[in-house]
Amino acid sequence: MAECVECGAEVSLHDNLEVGEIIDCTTCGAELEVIDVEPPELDKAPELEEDWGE
Amino acid sequence: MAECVECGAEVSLHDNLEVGEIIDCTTCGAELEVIDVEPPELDKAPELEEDWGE
Amino acid sequence: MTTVVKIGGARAVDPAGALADVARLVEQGEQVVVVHGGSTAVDDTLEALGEEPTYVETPGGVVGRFTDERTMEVFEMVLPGKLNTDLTAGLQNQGVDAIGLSGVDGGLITGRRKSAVRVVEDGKKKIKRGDHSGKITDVNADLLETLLGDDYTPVVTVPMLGEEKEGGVTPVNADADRAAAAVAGALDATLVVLTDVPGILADPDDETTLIERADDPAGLERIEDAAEGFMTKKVMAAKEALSGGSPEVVVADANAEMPITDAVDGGG
Amino acid sequence: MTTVVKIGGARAVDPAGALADVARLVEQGEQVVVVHGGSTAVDDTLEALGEEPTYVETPGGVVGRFTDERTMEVFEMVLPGKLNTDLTAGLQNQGVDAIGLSGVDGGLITGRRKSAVRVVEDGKKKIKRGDHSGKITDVNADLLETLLGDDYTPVVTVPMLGEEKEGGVTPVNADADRAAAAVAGALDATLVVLTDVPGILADPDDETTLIERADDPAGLERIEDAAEGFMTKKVMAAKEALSGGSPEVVVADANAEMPITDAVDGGG
Ligand SMILES: [Zn+2]
Ligand SMILES: [Zn+2]
Repeated sequence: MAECVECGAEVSLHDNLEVGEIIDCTTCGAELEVIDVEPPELDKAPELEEDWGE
Repeated sequence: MAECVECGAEVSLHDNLEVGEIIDCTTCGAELEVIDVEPPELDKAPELEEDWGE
Repeated sequence: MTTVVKIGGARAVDPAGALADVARLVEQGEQVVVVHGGSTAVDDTLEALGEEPTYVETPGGVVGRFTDERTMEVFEMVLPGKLNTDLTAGLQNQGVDAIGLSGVDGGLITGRRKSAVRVVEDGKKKIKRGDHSGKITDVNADLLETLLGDDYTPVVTVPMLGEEKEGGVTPVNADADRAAAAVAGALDATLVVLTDVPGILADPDDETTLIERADDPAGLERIEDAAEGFMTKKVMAAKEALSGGSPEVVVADANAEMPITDAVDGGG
Repeated sequence: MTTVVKIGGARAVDPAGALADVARLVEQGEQVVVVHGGSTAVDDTLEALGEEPTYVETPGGVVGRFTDERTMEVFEMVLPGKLNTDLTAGLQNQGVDAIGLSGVDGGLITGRRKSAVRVVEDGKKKIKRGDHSGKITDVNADLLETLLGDDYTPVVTVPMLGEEKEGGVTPVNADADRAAAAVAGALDATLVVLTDVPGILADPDDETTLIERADDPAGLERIEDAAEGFMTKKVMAAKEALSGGSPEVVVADANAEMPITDAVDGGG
């Protein structure tokens, strides 16, 4: 379990959590990025434009 | 044996002749490049400046 | 009039005919800027070095290269290194006074670096950090105009110069079609995109439905509806060129005999 | 006054201090052209690709690289590719509007291609063909002067553009010290050669016998007598710069804090 940085609600986390994974907060719908796994730490996932290179 | 392209003298060739090798004509002193080995063919070796790159 | 010609990189499009055509145009007094990519050659070199190219899928379904630090090194080796040098020498062999530049040189193509991308891996959404890519916002048109004015033919490639959020700049990956579009827009130049398909087919199964040129966003919309797969990238680039100031964008068959001359003359 | 600064390539000389010093000079309104090599990085990349660098010994005892077609490709990847792009971006990080060029670009450094070399192998004299090297005879000073006049700082490297006997041109290897000398001569510029040794010692075992600068062939002769090994190449280059039009050549310690400023100011 971890806390949503947007609404403060508890967010349930599945096993095999990976750094970088995006978890949706089921309470407020915020997209949360897994910053660390031991212990689990979440932050607001950045908005990123879809783009590409060569 | 092959013929010197400069003076026409016979030039004696050693075994294991390689393409690119330079042979001196013992008669006139010309530097002769081995152009082919079977059969042996000689040509005047080009003058080349000593130079280098990176 | 200035013409920006986007040619393929290594494998996809043999540039020999294109280079001869550039030489013909330059001979006639036309100002030409050549822009090239070379993604497949980057992959070939990565593999020759025993490394695996990394491709990621975005949530929107676009598959693109993830350019980590090592990939950026190889990118520099292949694009401004081997391909740009060979194309520049190839043009000089045709009597064109070509001058190779990457987007880094003189800040030719600049914009924000993007170091993180959203990807989908094993069905999971993720933020992947350490990417070296960027979004083009500026082109140093003065530099190109000075060189064109002195009768040089610039041969331009990526990387572009990426501005870091915390200040500083670094070479980053950008799509060569969009780089060509940005250059064409900045120079108010016609953009000719050479590909190995002869344009865009309104009906992909019917070659007689070829749509080849657009000179306004409305004409482009027709093409956009027809474009599929990798062609959507070309259409995106075309849109950027037109909105940037290009009077016309032509997608032309690189394997035609005089692909650029035909495209500029309005033939097809 | 224009200053041409020759810096090392990859491993030998860490260019960080040098780049900061270039930035300082440019900031003060000095016109600077940077020239770099990078032979060791070429060898590293050849090895990473599973290939062996080829060195040959000439009848005169000089050991030099034999640049076959594949080596030329890797040469392009490493010098105008990776090293030049990184140095250019590195200078831009210091606020310098740097623009990377190889000798191929705009015919910046041209001369006859040499495709054959005389070598000694297993005690035998041989002609080895297929070399990609060249002898510098011309520098496009106009191009450099235009860029300098527009406040760009050119970052120049090899290959040069080699003219084939049967016509046509191709990128070929040339010594970067001599390229720097040719550029300095063509611009009537002071040449500062940075190395990891602080100059030339009249007595190699006595650091107090340092000879560091020459402004005429006579002064150079003193240095020439003292120079040994790889330094003879630097002296050759210095001679070419002076006879080409440079007012002064300084060989300076790359590891000094302000190596170029010190050299230009006449310090040591
Ligand atoms: Zn929430
Ligand atoms: Zn003879």
